[in-house]
Amino acid sequence: MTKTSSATAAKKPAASAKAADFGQAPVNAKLTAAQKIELYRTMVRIRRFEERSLRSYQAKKIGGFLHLYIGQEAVATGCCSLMGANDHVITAYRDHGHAIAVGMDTRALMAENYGKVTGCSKGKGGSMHYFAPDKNYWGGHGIVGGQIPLGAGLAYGIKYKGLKGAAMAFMGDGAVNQGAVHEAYNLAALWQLPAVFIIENNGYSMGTSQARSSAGQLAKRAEGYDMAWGQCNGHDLYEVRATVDEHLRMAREQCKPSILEIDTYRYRGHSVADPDNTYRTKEEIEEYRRTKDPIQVFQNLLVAERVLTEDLIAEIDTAARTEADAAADFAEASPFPTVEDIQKDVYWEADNPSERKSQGRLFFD
Amino acid sequence: MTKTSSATAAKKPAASAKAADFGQAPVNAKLTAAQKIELYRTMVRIRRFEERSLRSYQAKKIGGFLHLYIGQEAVATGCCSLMGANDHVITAYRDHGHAIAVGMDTRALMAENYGKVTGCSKGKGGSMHYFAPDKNYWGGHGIVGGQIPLGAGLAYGIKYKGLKGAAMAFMGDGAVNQGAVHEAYNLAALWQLPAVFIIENNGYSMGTSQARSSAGQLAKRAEGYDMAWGQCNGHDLYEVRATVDEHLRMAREQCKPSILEIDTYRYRGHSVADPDNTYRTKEEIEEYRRTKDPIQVFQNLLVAERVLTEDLIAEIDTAARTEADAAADFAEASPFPTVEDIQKDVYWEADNPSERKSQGRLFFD
Amino acid sequence: MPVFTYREAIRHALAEELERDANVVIMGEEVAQFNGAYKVTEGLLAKFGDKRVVDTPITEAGFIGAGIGASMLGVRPVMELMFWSFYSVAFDQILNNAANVRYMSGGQISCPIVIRGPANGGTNVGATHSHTPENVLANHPGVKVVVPSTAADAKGLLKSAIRDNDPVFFLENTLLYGEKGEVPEGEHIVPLGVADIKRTGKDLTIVTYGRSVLHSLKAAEILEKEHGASVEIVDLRTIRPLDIDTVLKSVAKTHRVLIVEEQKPFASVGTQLSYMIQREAFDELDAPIHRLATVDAPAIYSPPVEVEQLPNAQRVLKAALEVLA
Amino acid sequence: MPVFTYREAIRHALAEELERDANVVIMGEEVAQFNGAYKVTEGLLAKFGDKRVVDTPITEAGFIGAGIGASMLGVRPVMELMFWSFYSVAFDQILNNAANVRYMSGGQISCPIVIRGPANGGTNVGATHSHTPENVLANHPGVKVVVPSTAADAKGLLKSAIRDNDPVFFLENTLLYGEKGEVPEGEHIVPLGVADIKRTGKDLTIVTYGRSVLHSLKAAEILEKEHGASVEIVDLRTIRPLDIDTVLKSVAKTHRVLIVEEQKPFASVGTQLSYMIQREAFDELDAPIHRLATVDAPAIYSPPVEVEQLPNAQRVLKAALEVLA
Ligand SMILES: Cc1ncc(C[n+]2csc(CCOP(=O)(O)OP(=O)(O)O)c2C)c(N)n1
Ligand SMILES: Cc1ncc(C[n+]2csc(CCOP(=O)(O)OP(=O)(O)O)c2C)c(N)n1
Ligand SMILES: [Mg+2]
Ligand SMILES: [Mg+2]
Repeated sequence: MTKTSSATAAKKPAASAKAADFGQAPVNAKLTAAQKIELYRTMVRIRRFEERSLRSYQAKKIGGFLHLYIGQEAVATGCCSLMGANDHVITAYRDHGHAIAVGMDTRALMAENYGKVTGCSKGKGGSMHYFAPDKNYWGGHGIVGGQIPLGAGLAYGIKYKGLKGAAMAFMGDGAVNQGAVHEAYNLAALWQLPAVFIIENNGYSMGTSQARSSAGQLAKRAEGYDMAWGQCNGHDLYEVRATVDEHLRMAREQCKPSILEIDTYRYRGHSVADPDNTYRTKEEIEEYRRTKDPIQVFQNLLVAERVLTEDLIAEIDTAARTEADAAADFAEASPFPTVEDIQKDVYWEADNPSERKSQGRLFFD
Repeated sequence: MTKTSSATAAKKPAASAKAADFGQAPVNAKLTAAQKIELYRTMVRIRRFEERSLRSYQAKKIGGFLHLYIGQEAVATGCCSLMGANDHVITAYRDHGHAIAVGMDTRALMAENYGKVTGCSKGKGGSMHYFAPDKNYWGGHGIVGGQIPLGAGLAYGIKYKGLKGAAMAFMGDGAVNQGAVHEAYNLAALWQLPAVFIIENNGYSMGTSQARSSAGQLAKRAEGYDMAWGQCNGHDLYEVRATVDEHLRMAREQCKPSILEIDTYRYRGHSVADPDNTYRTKEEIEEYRRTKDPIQVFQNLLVAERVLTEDLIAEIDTAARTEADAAADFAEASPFPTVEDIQKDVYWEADNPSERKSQGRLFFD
Repeated sequence: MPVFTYREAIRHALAEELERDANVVIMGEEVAQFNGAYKVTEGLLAKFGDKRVVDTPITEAGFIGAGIGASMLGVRPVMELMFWSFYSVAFDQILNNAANVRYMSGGQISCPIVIRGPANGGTNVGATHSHTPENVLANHPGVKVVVPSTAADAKGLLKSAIRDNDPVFFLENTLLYGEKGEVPEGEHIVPLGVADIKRTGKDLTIVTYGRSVLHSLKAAEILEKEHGASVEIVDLRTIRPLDIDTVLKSVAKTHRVLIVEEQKPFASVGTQLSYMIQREAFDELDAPIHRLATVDAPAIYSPPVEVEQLPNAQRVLKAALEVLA
Repeated sequence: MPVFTYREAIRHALAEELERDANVVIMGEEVAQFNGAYKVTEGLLAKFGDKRVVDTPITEAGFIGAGIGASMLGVRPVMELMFWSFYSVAFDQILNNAANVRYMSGGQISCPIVIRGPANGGTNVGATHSHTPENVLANHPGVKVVVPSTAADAKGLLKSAIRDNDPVFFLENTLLYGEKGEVPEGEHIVPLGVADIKRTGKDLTIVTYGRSVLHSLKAAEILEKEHGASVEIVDLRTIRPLDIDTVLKSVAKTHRVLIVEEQKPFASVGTQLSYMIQREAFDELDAPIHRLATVDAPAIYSPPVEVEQLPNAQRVLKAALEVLA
C-alpha cells in the first residue's frame, strides 16, 4: 500500500492511548460483554450482507454500482457505536457499513439494492443512496466530496439548535482533494462547528494510490485551518472507538471540529465492475486480510477476553448469513416501484397536495 | 489590520535576506540606477492611472466596478519586473497594477475602462478583464479564485513545452478559501508545476477581515500539500523582488511550486462603490499610508541611494499624470463598439470564416 | 398603499420571516456587518443579531452546502448569493444536493432552503457576472424558481418562498432594487406559481418576467399610442411552478405571442414557453410565436452597447411590430 | 468497411490525434494506468507514455481549469469527465473560463479544449450520475456541443472537435460504448454542425440525437411495418452549431414533427428546436410539434423503472402515433 504513515501533531487531540491499551480506554473498558458481542455481530452482519449483495449483483438482481465495504467494517461499526441522540452521520456511496451500524434494517437495504419499493429509499436511490433520518443517518452520496459541506451543515444545525452533539462526515482518501471539502474545513474551523471529518483511507481512489492523487499527508491539512487532527488504524475496533471518542467529545463538549484519518483497506475492487488488476497486487490484499482483517482481529481479542467462544462465533455467523438471505428473499419478493412512482418524492408540495400552497405546473412533459 | 504575522516554516525557501538587506539581495544589487528609476516610475504610473480612472468613474465615464490597486503597487511592480520570456502572470479583477507592470499601454487600458473598441479587450471585458497574451499576461478574472486553476495550467503548459519558466497566479486573501484554489494547490504540488501562487493579503475581502474569513495562516496551508511557502512585506519593493525571485527560481529551476503571501493594503474601498465605513477605521488607513506607502518607501530608499532627486521625482510624477490624462483623452476620443461587434470574438471560427470547418448555426435569436 | 423600493420590500420580507420563525437564518457574503453588497439586508444584523444573520467566507459551495445540510435538520436558511452568477461554483451543491436529496431518499428528507440574489445584466460587469440562470435551474425537477418584477411581488413571493418546504431559488435584479412600488400593508403573501396580468389587451400577448416586464410595459404604451395596438402583458413571476394556464388563456384571446426574456437564446425559459404554447394552443395561433432575448454572446462590458444586447423597450417594440405585421 | 464499437472508434480518434499533433494531451481520472473507467482510453498510456496520457486527482474544477490554462498556451487538452454529471463541480471553469475567455479578451485568447465523457441515464446510477447537460452547455455562447450516436460519427466528430479552436464538449453514452458500426477506413472526419438523415421518410420527421436515435430507428421500423407510416429520422449529431436547415427541409417534406431527446423536459434542446421550427416553418406544420423526453423527475435508480423514465422504442412509437393521429 502506498500510504504515508501516521504522525503526531501539535493539534492532535492530546491523550491518545498507546496501541496496546485501546481496549482499556474508558470508552471500551466500560463495555459489557453483551455490548462487545453486539459490536462483533455488527461487523459480521455487514460482511455477510455485502457478500450476499455481491451474489445478487452477479445474478443481475442489482443494477448500477455496488461499492463494497468489505475490509473496512471496524470503521463504521466503531464510529457509529459511539453515537448519542444528537450525533449525526453522513457518508459517500460506500455506505452499507454505516447504514447497518446505525441500525437500519437489512431487508430495507437489500430491497433498495434491488430497486424495490420496500427499499429504504423506495428504490429511488439504490446502493449509493441509503438514508435514515430517523437514525440520524443522512446518506449515502454519489458525488465525491459533495457530502462534506452537508456534514458541516449538520454540525451547524446541531449548534444552532443549542444541542450537544456532533456530526461525523466520512469521505475517502481520494475525496480530500475536492474543493468543497476544503471549503467545509475552513467553515467548520472558522465557525467552530461540532464536526468530525473522517477520512477512511483505504489507500486507493478507484485505481489511483494515495500518493498519485494527494500531495502531503491527508489529515495534517487540518493544520492549515488551525484545526485539530488525528490518525489511527482502522482494523482494530477498540482503537477506532478510543480515537473517535476523543474527537467526538471535543466536538460535543468544546464545539471543536477536527479531521481524523483512519487507515483501512478494501478487499474488493472499487466497485464490483472494477477488474482490480491494474493497480495493486494480490499479495497486498492477502497480506492485509491475513494480518489485519477487522473481524478476525476483534474476534481474536474477544476470544482472548473470553467474551466470544467458538460456538458463539459460529452462531453469530450463521445468524448473519440467515439475515442476509432473508434480506435477499424479502427484496426478491417485493414489488418494483410503478411508473407513476417516478414523479413522487420530487416535491414536498406534490407529495402533500392538501397542504400545497403554490399553484401552477410543477412537472413538465 | 486583522492579520496574522509572518512565520518561518520548514518549507519556506531557505535563504531569505534579513529585512535591512533586501536592497543588497543579488536581484536588487544588480539593478542599474536607470532600472531602479523605471521601477519607481512604474509604481507612480500605476497610481496616477488609477487616480485618473477614479475621476472618470465618478464622472460616469466608466461603468460596472472599478477595483483600485492604490497602496499595493509594489507587489505587482516587484513581481512582474522579474519576468523573463517564459514567465507568465494571471490575476483577479484588481488587475490594473499587473497590466501596467507587464508593460501594457495605458491608453488601451483606459479605453477598456471606458468600454471603447480601442480598449485592450475591445471594450468587451472592462476594468476587471484586461488581457495581453503577447506580454504573457492572462488577465484579469472576475470569479474569486477561478483564475488559480488557470494559473496552474499555465505552469503545466510551460513544463509541457519543456521551457524554463514560471507562472505567477495572484489572488486576494479572501480568495484562498475557494475550493478551486485548493484543487490547484494539490495539482501543482503533485505534478511539480512551476507555479508561484501569490496571495496579495490586503487584510480584507470586501468588508470582511482576514480573521473573519479564513481559519489559520494563509500561505502556511502549503504545508498540507508538502509545498514550499513564504511570506513577506509588500510595501518594500526590494523585499518583494528579493522574495519573489527565490520563489520564481525555485519554480523555473527545480519545477517546484510554492505559495507566497505578500502583506499589503488597499487605501480605497473594495471597489469604488464600497462606502468603506463599516469595517475599518480611517486611522488604520492613515497609519499605513503614513508609514508604509510603497511609493513613498521606495522613493525614500532611492533618494537615500542618490538615485532619485527632487527634480526627477517631480518630473516622473508630471509625466505619469500627463500619461494618465492622455490615456483618458484617448479613451474619450475613441469610438464604442458597434452593436454588430457584440457577436464578434465569441467563436474563433466565426471570426475566421475563411478557415471555418464546422457548419450550421453558431448563434441563435 | 405605502410605497417601497424593491430592495426594501425584500428586506421587509426577510425581517418579517426572521421575526416569525426562529429557524430562519440569513447567510451570505457581506450580509451582516457590511449590510449587504446591495444593501438588501441592511439593519438586519443590528436587529436580529449574529446568530440569525451570518457573514460567510467567499466559498459558495461550502456555505450553500452547509445550508442544505442544516436545512435537513430543520433550519431554514435564506442564503444570499452576491450575484446569482456565482452559482457556478456552487452548482453541485445546489443542483445535485438540494434538488435531489428528497428524491434519492425516497421522500424522507426535505430541503427548505431559499437561495436569493441578483441575476441580471445591464450593470456593465461583464460575462462572468451577468448570468440569468433561471432556465438552467428550472431544468432540474425538485426545485422552484421565482423572478419577481415589482416590489409587492418581491415581498409576497419571498415570504412564500421562505415558508416553502422545497428548495426555492429567488432571482432578483440589481436594476430593480431602486424601483418603487405600492406594497400592501400587513401580511402580504403572493403564492408561487401564479402569473400576473400586468396589463390587459387583445391584439398581442407578451409573456415575460423580471425586468423585461418594465420594458414590455413601456413598449406597450407606445404600441397603444402610436400603433393602436392593444397588448396584454403576462408576468410569469414564477418560472417553476409555471402558471401556463394564464398564458394560454391570454393566447386564446389575442392569438399572437411575443416572449420577452433576458436569457441567452438557446434552450431558454422562452423556448420552453414556446413549446408549451404551440403544443397546447396550436389552433389559437395566428402567427408563429416570436421571442426577444439577449443578443447571443457573452455579456459585453461596454455600457452603451450592453443596453442594446439586452431586451429594452425599443427592441420589444420592434419585435412586437414584427409579430403584429 | 471495418466494424468497430463506438468505444473503439473514440479510442482510434484519440490515438490518431495524439499521433498527429504533439500538443494533444489526454487527461482525466483513471484514463492512464487504469485504462479508463469505461476503457475508452485503453492502451493509450502504453502507446503514448505518461506525458501525453495523464491521470488526475478527483478534482474536476482543478484539472479542467488547468487544462483551460494550458490550452491558452497552445496545449490541446482532451479531458475526460468520468461522467459528464461531474461537470457540476467544474461548472465555473467550463462555463465561465472556457466559454468566456475569448470574449472577455476581445478575441485575443483561444481555448482549444475538448471535454468528453458519457452523459446519459439508463445505467441505474441514480440522480447524481445521470445528467444530460447538452442544453445547459449549449445555452452558453462560445461553446460547441456534440452528441454522436454511432461509431463512425463518434470517430469523425471527435477528430473535428480536437482540431477545433473553440471549446468543444463531447457527450458520449455508456450504453453506446459497446454498439458496433461501420467506420470508414483512413482519415475519417465528420464536420461539426452537420445533421445526418439516419432514415428517410415522408409522413413524420423525428428530430433526435444520441442514443435516442436508436430508439427512434426501432420505432420507425414498427411504424412502417405495422402502421404503414413512413418516418424520417434526423440525427442532429451536433447541438451547437446546429444544422437547423436539414431539420427544416425535412419538416417541409413531412409537415409533422416529433422531437425525441433524453433531456429533462424544461428548457431542453427539444424546446429550442420547437421554438425554431414553429418560428421558421410555421406554415409547414400540420400539427403541433410533439416532444418525447425523459419523465420529469430526478433519475430513478430502480432498473426496470428507469427504462420507462427514459425514451425507449415503445414510448417513441406511442408518441409518434399521437403526432400522426
Ligand atoms: C466529483 C466526482 N468525480 C468522480 C467521481 C467518480 N468516482 C466515484 S468514487 C471515486 C473514487 C473515490 O475514492 P475515495 O475517495 O478514496 O473513496 P473509496 O472509493 O476508496 O471509498 C471516483 C473517482 C464521482 N463520483 N464524483
Ligand atoms: C465566486 C465569487 N464570489 C464572490 C464574488 C464577489 N467578490 C468579488 S471580490 C470579493 C472580495 C475578494 O477579496 P480578496 O480575495 O481579499 O481580494 P481583494 O479584493 O482584497 O483584492 C468578493 C466577495 C466573486 N467575484 N466571485
Ligand atoms: Mg479510497
Ligand atoms: Mg483582500
